[in-house]
Amino acid sequence: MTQNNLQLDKISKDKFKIVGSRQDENEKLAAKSVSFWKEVILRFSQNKLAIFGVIALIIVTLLAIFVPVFSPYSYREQLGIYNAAPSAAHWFGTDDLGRDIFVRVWQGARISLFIGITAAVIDLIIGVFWGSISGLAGGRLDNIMMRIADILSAVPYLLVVIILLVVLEPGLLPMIIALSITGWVNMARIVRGEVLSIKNQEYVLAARTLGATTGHLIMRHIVPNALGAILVTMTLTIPSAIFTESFLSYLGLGVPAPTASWGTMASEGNKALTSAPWRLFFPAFFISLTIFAFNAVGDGLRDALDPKLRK
Amino acid sequence: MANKLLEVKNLKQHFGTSSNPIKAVDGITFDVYEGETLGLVGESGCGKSTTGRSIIRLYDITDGQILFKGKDIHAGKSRQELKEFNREMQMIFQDPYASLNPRMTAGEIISEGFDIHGLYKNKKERQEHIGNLLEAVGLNREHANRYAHEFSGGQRQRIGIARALSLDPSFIIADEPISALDVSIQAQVVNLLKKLQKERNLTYLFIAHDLSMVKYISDRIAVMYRGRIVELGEANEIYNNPIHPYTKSLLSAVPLPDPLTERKRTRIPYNHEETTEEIKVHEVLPNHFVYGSDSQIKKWTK
Amino acid sequence: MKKNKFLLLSLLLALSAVLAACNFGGTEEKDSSSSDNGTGAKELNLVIASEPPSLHPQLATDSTSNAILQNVFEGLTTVKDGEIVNAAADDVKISEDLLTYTFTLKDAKWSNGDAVTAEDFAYAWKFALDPANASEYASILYPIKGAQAFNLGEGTEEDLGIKVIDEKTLEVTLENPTPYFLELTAFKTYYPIHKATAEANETWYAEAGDTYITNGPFTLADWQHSGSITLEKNDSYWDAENVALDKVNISMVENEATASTMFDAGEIDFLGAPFQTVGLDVIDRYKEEGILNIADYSGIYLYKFNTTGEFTSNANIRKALTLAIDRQGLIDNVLKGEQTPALGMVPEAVPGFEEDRGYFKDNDIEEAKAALEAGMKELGISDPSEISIGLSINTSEAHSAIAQFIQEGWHSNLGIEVTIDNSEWQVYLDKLTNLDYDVARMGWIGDYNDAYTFLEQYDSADNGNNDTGWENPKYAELLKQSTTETDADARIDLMKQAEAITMTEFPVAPIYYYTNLSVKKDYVENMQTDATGNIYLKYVDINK
Amino acid sequence: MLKYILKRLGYILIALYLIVTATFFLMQLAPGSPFASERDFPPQIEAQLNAKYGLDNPWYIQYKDYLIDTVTFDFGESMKYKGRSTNDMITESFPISLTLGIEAMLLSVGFGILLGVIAALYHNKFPDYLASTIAVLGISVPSFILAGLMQYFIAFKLDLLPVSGWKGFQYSILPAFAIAITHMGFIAKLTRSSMLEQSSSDYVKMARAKGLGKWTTVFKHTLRNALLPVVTYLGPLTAGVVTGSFIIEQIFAIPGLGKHFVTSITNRDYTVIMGTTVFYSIILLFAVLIVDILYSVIDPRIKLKGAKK
Amino acid sequence: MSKKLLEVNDLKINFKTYAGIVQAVRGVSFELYEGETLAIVGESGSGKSVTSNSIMKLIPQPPGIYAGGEILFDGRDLVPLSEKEMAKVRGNDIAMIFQDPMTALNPTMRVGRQITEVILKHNKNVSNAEAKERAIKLLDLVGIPMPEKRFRQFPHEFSGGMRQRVVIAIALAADPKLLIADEPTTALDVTIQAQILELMKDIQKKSNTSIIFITHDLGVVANVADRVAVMYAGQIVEYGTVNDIFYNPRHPYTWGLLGSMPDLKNNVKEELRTIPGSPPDLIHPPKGDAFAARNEYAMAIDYEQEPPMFKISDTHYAKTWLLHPDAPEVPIPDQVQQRIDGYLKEAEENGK
Repeated sequence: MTQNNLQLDKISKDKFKIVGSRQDENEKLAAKSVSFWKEVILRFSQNKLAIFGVIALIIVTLLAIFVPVFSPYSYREQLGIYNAAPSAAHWFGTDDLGRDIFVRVWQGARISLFIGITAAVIDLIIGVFWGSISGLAGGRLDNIMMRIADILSAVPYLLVVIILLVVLEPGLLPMIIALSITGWVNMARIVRGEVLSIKNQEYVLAARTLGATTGHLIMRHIVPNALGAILVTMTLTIPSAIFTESFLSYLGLGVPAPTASWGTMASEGNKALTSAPWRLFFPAFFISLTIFAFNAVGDGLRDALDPKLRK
Repeated sequence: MANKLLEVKNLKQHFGTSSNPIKAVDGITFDVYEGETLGLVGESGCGKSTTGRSIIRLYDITDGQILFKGKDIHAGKSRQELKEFNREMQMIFQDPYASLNPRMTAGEIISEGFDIHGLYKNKKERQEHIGNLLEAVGLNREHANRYAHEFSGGQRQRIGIARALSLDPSFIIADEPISALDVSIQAQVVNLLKKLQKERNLTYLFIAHDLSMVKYISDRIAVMYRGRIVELGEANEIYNNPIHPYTKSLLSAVPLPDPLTERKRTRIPYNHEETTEEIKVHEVLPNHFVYGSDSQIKKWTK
Repeated sequence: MKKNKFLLLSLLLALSAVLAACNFGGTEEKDSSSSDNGTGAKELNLVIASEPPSLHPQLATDSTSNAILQNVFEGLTTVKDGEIVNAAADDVKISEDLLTYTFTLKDAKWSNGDAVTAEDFAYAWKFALDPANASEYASILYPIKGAQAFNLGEGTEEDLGIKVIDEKTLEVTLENPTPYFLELTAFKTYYPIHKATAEANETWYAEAGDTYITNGPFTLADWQHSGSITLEKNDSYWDAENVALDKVNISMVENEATASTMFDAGEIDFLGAPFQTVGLDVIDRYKEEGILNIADYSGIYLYKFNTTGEFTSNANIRKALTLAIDRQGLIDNVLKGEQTPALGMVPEAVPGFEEDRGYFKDNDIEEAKAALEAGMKELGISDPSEISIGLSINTSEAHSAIAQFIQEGWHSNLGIEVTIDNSEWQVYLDKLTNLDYDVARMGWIGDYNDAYTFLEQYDSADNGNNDTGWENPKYAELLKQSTTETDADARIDLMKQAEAITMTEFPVAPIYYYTNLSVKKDYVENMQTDATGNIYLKYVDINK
Repeated sequence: MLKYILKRLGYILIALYLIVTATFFLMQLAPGSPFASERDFPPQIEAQLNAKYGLDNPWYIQYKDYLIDTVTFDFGESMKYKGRSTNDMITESFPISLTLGIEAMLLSVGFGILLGVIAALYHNKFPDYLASTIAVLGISVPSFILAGLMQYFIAFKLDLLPVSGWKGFQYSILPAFAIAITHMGFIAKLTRSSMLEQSSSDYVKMARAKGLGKWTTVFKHTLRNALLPVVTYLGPLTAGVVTGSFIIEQIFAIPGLGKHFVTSITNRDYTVIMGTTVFYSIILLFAVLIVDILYSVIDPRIKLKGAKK
Repeated sequence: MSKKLLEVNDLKINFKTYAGIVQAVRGVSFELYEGETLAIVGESGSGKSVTSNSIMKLIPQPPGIYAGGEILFDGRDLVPLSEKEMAKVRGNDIAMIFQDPMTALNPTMRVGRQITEVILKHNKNVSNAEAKERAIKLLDLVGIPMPEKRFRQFPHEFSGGMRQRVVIAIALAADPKLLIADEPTTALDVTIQAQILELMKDIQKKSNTSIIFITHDLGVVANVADRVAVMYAGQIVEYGTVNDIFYNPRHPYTWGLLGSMPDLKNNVKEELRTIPGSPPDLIHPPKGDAFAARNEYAMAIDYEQEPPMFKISDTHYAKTWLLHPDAPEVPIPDQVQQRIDGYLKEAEENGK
């Protein structure tokens, strides 16, 4: 260990006057104030795949809203041009009944997204209700509620959905009911897990020592902190509902004609693979794109919420 | 001696099933006097945090009685009385990261107490109050709008202290408030606690495993082992004249920043000895209590 | 040890994989080896759409089962090139009053070598009629005297007009003269079964094997349920020397698209009813390739009207709806199978009905609008948009496409709001029976190639196959006369008169007469679906 | 352990009872009759048929008979397929579905883990992006679309594998792959994040500090722990493979149980519906139980006790 | 003097993060002799763990970057070594004990395997049975009762202290020349900590292993160290023998550290000395002396120019401008001095 060979003598003696610490800087914080959600958004926005997902979803949603409104054709209008390949007039071609696939794809997007989102929202409502009550109550009630959820989740999901759809007869509402009948269990489990871990966090204990009511705990502490996990679960429920809907469409249990969902279009298009591949390609592409996008957003959100996983 | 602020009588706190109970706290008795700091030390799992949480009603106790200002705090109470109680007794938590809600700003955290209790007339008063508390713990008023994660560990702990002070309590349970902090920050917090005690006439129950700091901050010390208080006495007395072998062992293990002592240090191991005799609390010296059987006490005091 | 657990796990997995792999074993042998394997044996590869629900001639109801049955069994008569010829029967004598048929049997043998006897026929027919067996197709035996009464539990077996004169002679007495009776005897419910085996083993027909004894050109060599069926040439068959094929491999492929890909890939040699169907979406392509074969088919696709429905009870409304269907457009653009627009009740494939009877014009919008006006007046409706009609179909893409096409036509031409209601087949049939619909699709394939099969069902509202609630005493009378009329032309005339009635009152809207679409590899010869949807593999040959 | 298994068996029984009951009543409510046919037959005949299958009894008798049948595993004769017992149909078709299922599971687990490990090892490098993209694509493309595409391109255009049928190993590759693809994606994602989580853990650092090579560390330490969450996915995977077979068996014309289940529903073949539903439920419930037990075997920290946390 | 085992020269480690490049270690130099214990002491974020991890080259790259300097082990620079070459050094020449025994052991591997793994890796001609025998001996050595039985158990069946003993056994398995202990007792209770410290000293005595001991607890330092390096903001600010540091501290940061600990021996109840504020952000290290802003004795020069290492004695160096000849004389703060005096007096009394 050697002394540095600096020209120490050259320093002006004035500099060796004790000026003390800079207390003002001691309690200084970084210049900008960033809330948790802002930071999440910041981290999220650095995830290229997730941003791609968001953009894809925005575009899909906008097109689903506006194309059927502004298109010169309606989704059920038969134009007399059968199985035409994509062209300037019909961007995605026409189908076997001479309908414009472009407008049908976006009409289908409405139905598919509606099914996906509604099913996810129903899951959310029941799941949050069930999970938070179970998690907060604890003890016997928790035990009973979770056993019920256990048994429900042990019931093979698609078996029930299929049987239910048979009983209810195909349609939009029965589809949503069938999709949510056991779908909420997963959400309830996740919410309960979150509630259990949050309710023992010291900040919740602190709030309790301050005399906080259960309502206050839920609104101020549990919901804001569980929101991330709930949101992630939701973004992953939507694609699985869309997926299941298309699966059921294939089994002939989808929404009835002439309503078009992506699932019914794709399963019809599947038959035309060799003769009119565009009838399969476009709905299949947008199903896949949307599921991909939701997954990317969900994954991105999870990473953004839990930065430990990204280094 | 001053008034008894808190009396804990034969407190028991069992968890788990009734057939296989985990006896976290197994019958402890002690008093806390107004204005003093009682240190509660012990190793992890000895039940010290459970004791603190039972006192502040975070747990429903299994058995025993806790009197605060002479009133049984676990007896059935109205909402109003409970709120009253919440204002009198507060807690500072161990983990400066887990004890602050990451979704709230410092101001929101501090004001949570008086939001719940509706203790301000208007926004301005509330704002003023938050500012005062921040300053009381050595932070700036401007910090009210910052989120918890923007603060350093020491600053966070000070926010936790400000929250505890927000209802102007007379009694504060500090549950290992410094063990997660760096040495230099520990000193900041301890100094702050001492300063606040003087200014606001606070009574502390200071829970810690760090014996050196406990000794420094406490007037009296209770040593806990396996859910029981094995020794209780004046801080200096406990340090200079420990009687229970566990206390001795514990003290012998504390490293000091003194190489010469450390080189010669001999650790006293502690082996818990079971006894069939009746075990109870003995006042071996004035205000120095030791828990053990008669013969054990005799042996230890030799 | 930790390691061992993992080892155990992987062993388990591996073991189960091996075990599972054994499942392939059984059918591996000569898998899809096409018709020209080394031995020069002639093999034909086909697909059917599903597992045949029953291979019991008297219990089978559907065309898939029929496709197998008609090649392993043989009735007294059979169809060759559209003509009825004797098969198991060597000779038929018909009494003057056309009521007694005396069949003399050929010296034919069952596949186990036993002789085919008159008793085998009598046993099979009585089995079908015995109410305890609940044969769903028993009604096709009703022309036989006492059959209906016995089947409905009102008569006895002894009163049946089925008499075994001797081992090779069967005498059948009919209720009424039934000019098409010899067509019926070619039908599966009239097939014989091997009495001894059937009596010994109640479920003889559930598996291929020793109990499945046949008298047709092929035997049921193998039956992998839901998987495949293999037919092999029956060496005991009386006409075995004229059977060209040695083996027929029939896989069960439910998915139309898969089936056509299989055809494209050369895994099957023929595609078309009853051996799966040519999907709508590949018709154009096969047409372009020049391999699509289109044949007449004795069947009609029609929409039934619920004549008790709110709007459809009005004959003018029904007429309007019937006329406002662009059948030719539908055929050209959607169906693409060169079907004929149906402007009557009886397909043009039926002898005597080859010409259009000219009841109405296809897609006659003017007339339709006029009828609509009249109908609305009668119903007291001023605007067609007040009419809302449910169009019921059973779940199927083709039905759905047709329905959507017609829905759009009714909507744009007549301004009537139509909603499509699809349900599954079993549910759909319930709805029809209960008249729980406004307009409902139905296809009707003749069991035998006679107009009667297309007209008979509307003789009364109670007829189980009517499902429209419509009846007309004049119509019923005409039909009744036709059953006793012995002169063929007169009989056809009677039926045409009846048909004319339906085409003024429109209990149904005929849409198109079926055609049979098929594609085959060019080395397959003589493979053609006949007018009633049958393919007799006996005549099929392969020349590579 | 035994107590735990008994307790779980108890839950399985309850769940089974609920499933059986629910299916029974749903089927009672379901419109349509198995005997409806295009050619109407006389009501007398229909009455005969109903009597034969006990459908003329009041619902509680049917329910009682039904429960008894379930307990004795005798589901009776198919209403659609004459002369075939439900049990026979299950015994014949299940081994096929099992083969396909196991193949699909091996594929999804094998490739899923492989992709996940690659992605994690080359975190934020090209192989990671590639493997992750494959995984997400697998999740995003519905199996029936993939099946159709594979039939067209791989079987027909390239003529590599048979289009459909079930006559040998090569027939099972495409369908197994079609079923596996979604799960492969999920497993890859799961493995990747689990691997990443484990790689940053202390014991992996410790393993490196021991001087173990990169691959030894990955296989002996990281992977084993990272695979624990994958084991928990085996339960849902089983369910997914089973339900995946509903469609895939139909597309590829495989005479498996999934195909039976779907056709039995459209046929209203009550005996077969009930039989297959019960059978599937038992399989899935036990699959979950086995996975839980397996998990406790693999993860020494978990000791099966009376309750699951 | 014994042989120099390790020499670290001007080591610089950076980390790439989203916020920018963190200069975690900014030119650290120290040396270590055979059989000697060097304690690196500092607060969290001071770079002490990064330094110790970097010697083993356990810094994940990326995001870690070796930005400069060398690590000479037995005269060989470790920095340029490949992962493969390092694998031969790790566990064999240099072993490490981690902070948290609860997470440092593989939860799904039996304890025995985790030990034999190292033995087998670094000794090619040892059989499984021999390795097992040695592992059991090691378990015995680190004071685990019933080592044969324990050998077959899983980590979760061990208490925290016992696990740390296992970790030590693993570290010792290949007879390393250098043992790096990264806060090995921080997660443990004080009585267990004392046991572990005793164990480590015992082992060192027996095997003449050199130890680098990372800790933030000055008491522990006093107990184990021969030499001490005090780190602050990625740099060593004071370096010397244990007596130098505890009885003649020269850096104001060291004063702060010592002063912020309550004195158990002397019953003073006056306010603790504190170091105000918090450590600097190492993405943008401050100009001049990193400690200046928290230093009540900071001079103008501290805010402008980084101080060099001033030599106080042959063994004692400190990085503060206060040691510059032109700097005003600043004595050790009273409170710290009093405590030192007390300690020395007591030692003198006891020595008599």
